[in-house]
Amino acid sequence: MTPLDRHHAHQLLEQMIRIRRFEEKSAELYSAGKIRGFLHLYIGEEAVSVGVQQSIQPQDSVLATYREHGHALMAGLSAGSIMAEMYGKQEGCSRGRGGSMHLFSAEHRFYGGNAIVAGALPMAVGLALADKMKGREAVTFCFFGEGAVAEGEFHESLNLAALWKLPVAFLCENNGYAMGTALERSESVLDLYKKAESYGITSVAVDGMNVGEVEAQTSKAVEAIRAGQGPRFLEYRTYRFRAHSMFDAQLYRDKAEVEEWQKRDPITLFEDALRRRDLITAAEHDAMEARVAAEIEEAVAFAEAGTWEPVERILDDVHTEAPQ
Amino acid sequence: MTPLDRHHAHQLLEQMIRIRRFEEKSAELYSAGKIRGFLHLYIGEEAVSVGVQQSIQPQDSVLATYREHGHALMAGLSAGSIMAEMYGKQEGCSRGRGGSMHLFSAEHRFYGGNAIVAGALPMAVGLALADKMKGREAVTFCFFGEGAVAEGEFHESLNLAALWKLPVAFLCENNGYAMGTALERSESVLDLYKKAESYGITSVAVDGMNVGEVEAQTSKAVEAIRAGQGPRFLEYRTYRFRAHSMFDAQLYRDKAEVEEWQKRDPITLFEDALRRRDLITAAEHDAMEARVAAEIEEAVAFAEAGTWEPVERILDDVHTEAPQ
Amino acid sequence: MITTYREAMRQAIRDAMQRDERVFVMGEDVGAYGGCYAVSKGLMDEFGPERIRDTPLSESGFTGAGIGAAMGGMRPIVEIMTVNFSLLALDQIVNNAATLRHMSGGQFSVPLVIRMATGAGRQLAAQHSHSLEVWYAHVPGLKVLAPATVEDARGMLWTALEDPDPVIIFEHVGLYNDKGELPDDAGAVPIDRAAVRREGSDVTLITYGGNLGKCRTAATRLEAEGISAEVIDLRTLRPLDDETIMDSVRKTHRAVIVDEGWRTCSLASEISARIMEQCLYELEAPVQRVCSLEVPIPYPQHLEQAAIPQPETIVAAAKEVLGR
Amino acid sequence: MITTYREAMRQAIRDAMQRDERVFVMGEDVGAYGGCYAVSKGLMDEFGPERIRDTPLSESGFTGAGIGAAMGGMRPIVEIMTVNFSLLALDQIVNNAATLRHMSGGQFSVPLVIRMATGAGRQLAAQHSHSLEVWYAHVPGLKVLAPATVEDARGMLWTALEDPDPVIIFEHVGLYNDKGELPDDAGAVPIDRAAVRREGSDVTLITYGGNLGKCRTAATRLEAEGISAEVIDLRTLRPLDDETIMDSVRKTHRAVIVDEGWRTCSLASEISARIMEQCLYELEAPVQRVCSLEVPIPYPQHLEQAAIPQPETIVAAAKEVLGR
Ligand SMILES: Cc1ncc(C[n+]2csc(CCOP(=O)(O)OP(=O)(O)O)c2C)c(N)n1
Ligand SMILES: Cc1ncc(C[n+]2csc(CCOP(=O)(O)OP(=O)(O)O)c2C)c(N)n1
Ligand SMILES: [Mg+2]
Ligand SMILES: [Mg+2]
Repeated sequence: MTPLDRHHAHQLLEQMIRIRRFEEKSAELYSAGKIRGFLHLYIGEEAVSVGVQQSIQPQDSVLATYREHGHALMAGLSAGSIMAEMYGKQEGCSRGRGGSMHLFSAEHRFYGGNAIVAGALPMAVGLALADKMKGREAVTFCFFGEGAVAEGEFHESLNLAALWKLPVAFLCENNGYAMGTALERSESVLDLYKKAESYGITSVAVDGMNVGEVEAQTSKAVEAIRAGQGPRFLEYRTYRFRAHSMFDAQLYRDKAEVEEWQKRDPITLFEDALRRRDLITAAEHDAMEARVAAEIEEAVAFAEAGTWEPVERILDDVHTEAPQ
Repeated sequence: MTPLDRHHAHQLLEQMIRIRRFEEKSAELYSAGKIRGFLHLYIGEEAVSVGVQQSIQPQDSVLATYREHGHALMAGLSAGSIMAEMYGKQEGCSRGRGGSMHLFSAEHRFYGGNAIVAGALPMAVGLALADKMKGREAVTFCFFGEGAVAEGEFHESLNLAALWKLPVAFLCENNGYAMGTALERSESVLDLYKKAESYGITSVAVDGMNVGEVEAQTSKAVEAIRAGQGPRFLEYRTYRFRAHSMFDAQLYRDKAEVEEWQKRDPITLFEDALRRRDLITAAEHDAMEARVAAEIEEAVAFAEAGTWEPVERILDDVHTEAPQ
Repeated sequence: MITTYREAMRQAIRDAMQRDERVFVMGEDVGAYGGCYAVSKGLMDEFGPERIRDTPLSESGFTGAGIGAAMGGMRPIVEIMTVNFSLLALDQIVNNAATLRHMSGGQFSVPLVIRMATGAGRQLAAQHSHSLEVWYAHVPGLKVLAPATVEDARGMLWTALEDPDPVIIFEHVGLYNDKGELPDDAGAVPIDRAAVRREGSDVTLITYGGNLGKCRTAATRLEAEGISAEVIDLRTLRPLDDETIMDSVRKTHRAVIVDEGWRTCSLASEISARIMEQCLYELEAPVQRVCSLEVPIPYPQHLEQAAIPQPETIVAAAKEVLGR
Repeated sequence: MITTYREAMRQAIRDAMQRDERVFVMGEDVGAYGGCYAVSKGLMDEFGPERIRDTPLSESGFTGAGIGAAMGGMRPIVEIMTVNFSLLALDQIVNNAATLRHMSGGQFSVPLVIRMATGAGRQLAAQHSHSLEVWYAHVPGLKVLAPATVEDARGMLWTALEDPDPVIIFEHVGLYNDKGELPDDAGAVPIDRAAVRREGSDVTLITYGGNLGKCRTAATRLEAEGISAEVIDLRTLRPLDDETIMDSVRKTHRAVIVDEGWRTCSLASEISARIMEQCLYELEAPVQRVCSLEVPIPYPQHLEQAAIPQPETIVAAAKEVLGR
């Protein structure tokens, strides 16, 4: 690896650690009652959003699900604005109105945070259609869980995108479970790429625990999209280490299975690889953790210092002009 | 061909003629204002329902679309009860309340007549589920147009049926158009069987203008379903010779294309084949036409003689008991 | 210039397309077929298939794509053939279009116009005769229009397209052939006021869309009996123009609301409740509602007509509130 | 026996499953996960995965399958996790379940029960906090129930399963942990009558589901101020029990309707309209509606609570109708 590569590798690692620590803190704050509603942690899946991010350019759009803290951080939203959002403070990235499931940022072309499974896919098609009709060279990145594949909206969207050759990257984060339902219990065919292929969409299954692999495969696919070859489908095989949300007793899976997957923790895997190749020193690693810790501390402070939107403003933004 | 075959061939031919003449009469009566609302003719596609019918047994269920006169006749509904339904008379198979798009018969396990594209597919899955849970050996036959393949409900249904290995025959009548939209303009992949295969459902494309072929291929597939092998998907390649409904100026296709397909009129094709092999005489053919004409005349007379449901009964059957 | 409602609507679309290149039309059979009610006939030839964009049968998919395209800077006019099929698109409309602006803290707007046909009266039976305007009128974040005249057909679309937020336009199927005078320079019309279509002093008839004509007929008949009826066309169903309604009721002290929706939980209920809240002490008699019977609309003409409002039932209700 | 609403509901399901082998439960995460609100926890172990049937994420598909299974002789209990996701199933519910009996001339019934959670109050934000009971209450062919007490949670399901027609049961998310006394022999309860939950003489508070508790609290506070409030729990939202409502209004001459739905076109509007029609001359003041603000429900607690009915706003409305 060249020095540049070394730098890049450090960035990948630091971003994964950033997401991990941010979410660990979020879980803690949830237990403390600072964050409410639903909180879906991405812990275990960080390699996906970090790897994909390497292909995203400023003119591109990003859509995600309710499990989107990582994607929002990667899109460039500040940790503080996300944390404040989860506190419900008006300094939050959605003015506090959305909470964990509805992070937004127009500045970063981050179109949310959608709490309806598969609900963002048709919108992604439309954003890409607008780009195409306006002659903008941009790609729409649409993240969703493997549970979405059973929904009709998934199929309608893939067909539209393929039929109209739109620049959409369909990014399926296959963590094996939709809430408590294992993929085997919800799909008759487990090779999800076959669905994409039935629309003529080239697709690839990627080891979602290996950030380098995610980066490489995504970059290849996105190049094809940018070259005007239409949509691509990527299936990232990953795992969530935590419960579906904070209300989940995890009756549906064995501890042993979780432990097995934890051996492939994307952060440990990558760190070990770097260590083995002497690409990172203990001091560098400690510095990373320290930077991340400082950022998160600051984010929490920002959220704590945030203010509540006055109740009188509750009807703002239902319409662009005040409702009549 | 054995004598039995000869008899069987005559039956196939006569049924196709029956549907054809029934619909020609319907078109006439529509112009005369006797039939109202939407009327979707099946003319050109008769080989499909006639061929499929040979595999349907009394314990089986049938579901169809708004283009279902042929299927209803094949299921055993009398021509008179269908004609009376289209007149809106209470002697009609749905008491006159449904019209052309909503033919029903509990006696014949004919579950309609559904005017929402793809709307019957989930119900078909449920009927088959009930059969399976109750241990009944029955197959659910679900007809739909190729337009339905783009709808989310199609995909959700195929997945459920495949996942639960349900005895459903998914019967796609691919006539090339959904109203004015050619398949090429609505699907990114034209091989519809690929959709089915992405659910692990064995499928086959069949020449829908060849009644013998329809019968043979359907019978093979249905045997597999009866043997407990789960759902099957059949795509019948056919063509509608008439407009989508009575309000269609057919701006979207060339006359030449229609004429080309008319050379493969399923009735003419089959008749010619029988003639060539000396399996039918002119007298036999004339007798058929005469029988059919008599039946249709009787059906029209039945419909004409029918009565209007009294307005006071309009709320009957909204609920099983009178609404409170 | 005398023109039909259909032509006025077509002219409105043509106009918008010429004025603003971000405008495009998307929906089932809007192009090659010319629109299921022939509204967009000829427009594909004029503007090409990119801007008069036929879609597959995927109501959720292309409606969501409209939302995305709107967020991406286009001004889509999505046509859902009829309100009956909009049931398949409600998730996108309610959970995305209506919520995005508020839930993102005002960062994203959805300048989308959705047109759909509505209503009964053409003998299309239970699945094709819904009047669900009231459902849409319930949802914060949407504006809901119901042009009842040629002038409004011509002008409301313009105003709707200038609105930064989602607007739903309902076109009653019974109106398309209506004729009316249109000034040559007809253009945008305001969408924030109801209209008094006929002045009167004894009773106020409040209606919208396809039932305006029936109310006018009823008013003429009432006149012959010496009763002076004022007719209010709501025009905009959300937000409602209370002022025009209450001014009239304060004058006549009696009101009848005519609404083709089913009676229970109808738009008529809302107006009735508002009149009571704002004008209780001005009322000389209970406000009456003339709505559809609570039955899936039946096919035969005599039953369908019995199920929906009629000049006779309006006249009867008006007389009842007048104690005659 | 003291039990929770959740346990009462679970016991009701268990009971039904034991009593009638045609009964089965179908929905997302009802089995291995134990139900998103833990209602069906433990039942898969007891009854097996065939009868406590986890489905893929396909609301339209499995709801339609429920309709088909009901027609096929089963007695399915379909669980749609929450009303928010039922938007995806509305086509099946409105166009099939609600219409089939009438439109088939009484030949087919759909003995289907659909349960879903509803309501706000848990900081789940704009896409997860809907109260759309009013939409269902608008549709002929459906019955709509809203158990508000432990006893009704225990008993309504039984009655619903005995109904030959489709019944929708709404369970407010705020109720599951509520505790109440349940007789050991608790069984079916009638579903055709509203209940007077508290007698009073000065004002009638009319409500249902999750807002009964708030009305009780309000009534207690009003009592402290010398105002005697009667509290009516509608229990069944379609058909409405006019008699119980009007009897009370004729006694108190004043009414406040409390409904968590958005105000415009709400269930409260319907009840208000009915009171005016049936009791105008008995009213001492305009009927008041306490509903949700017309805004997508915001995430932060102070805004969410400001958006929905509260004991304070109910008390204020009651005082207003009393002119205090
Ligand atoms: C249409 C819809 N149905 C049900 C739900 C409830 N729900 C929320 S997340 C979820 C599981 C989704 O699983 P998957 O798509 O695999 O994403 P993951 O949570 O694993 O990231 C379900 C069922 C929902 N939000 N939307
Ligand atoms: C959900 C829905 N969307 C739109 C329509 C209007 N429509 C009726 S038939 C039809 C075309 C269907 O084509 P296909 O499925 O190929 O059947 P075919 O008419 O060719 O037999 C359309 C768009 C409908 N009935 N249902
Ligand atoms: Mg998952
Ligand atoms: Mg077709």
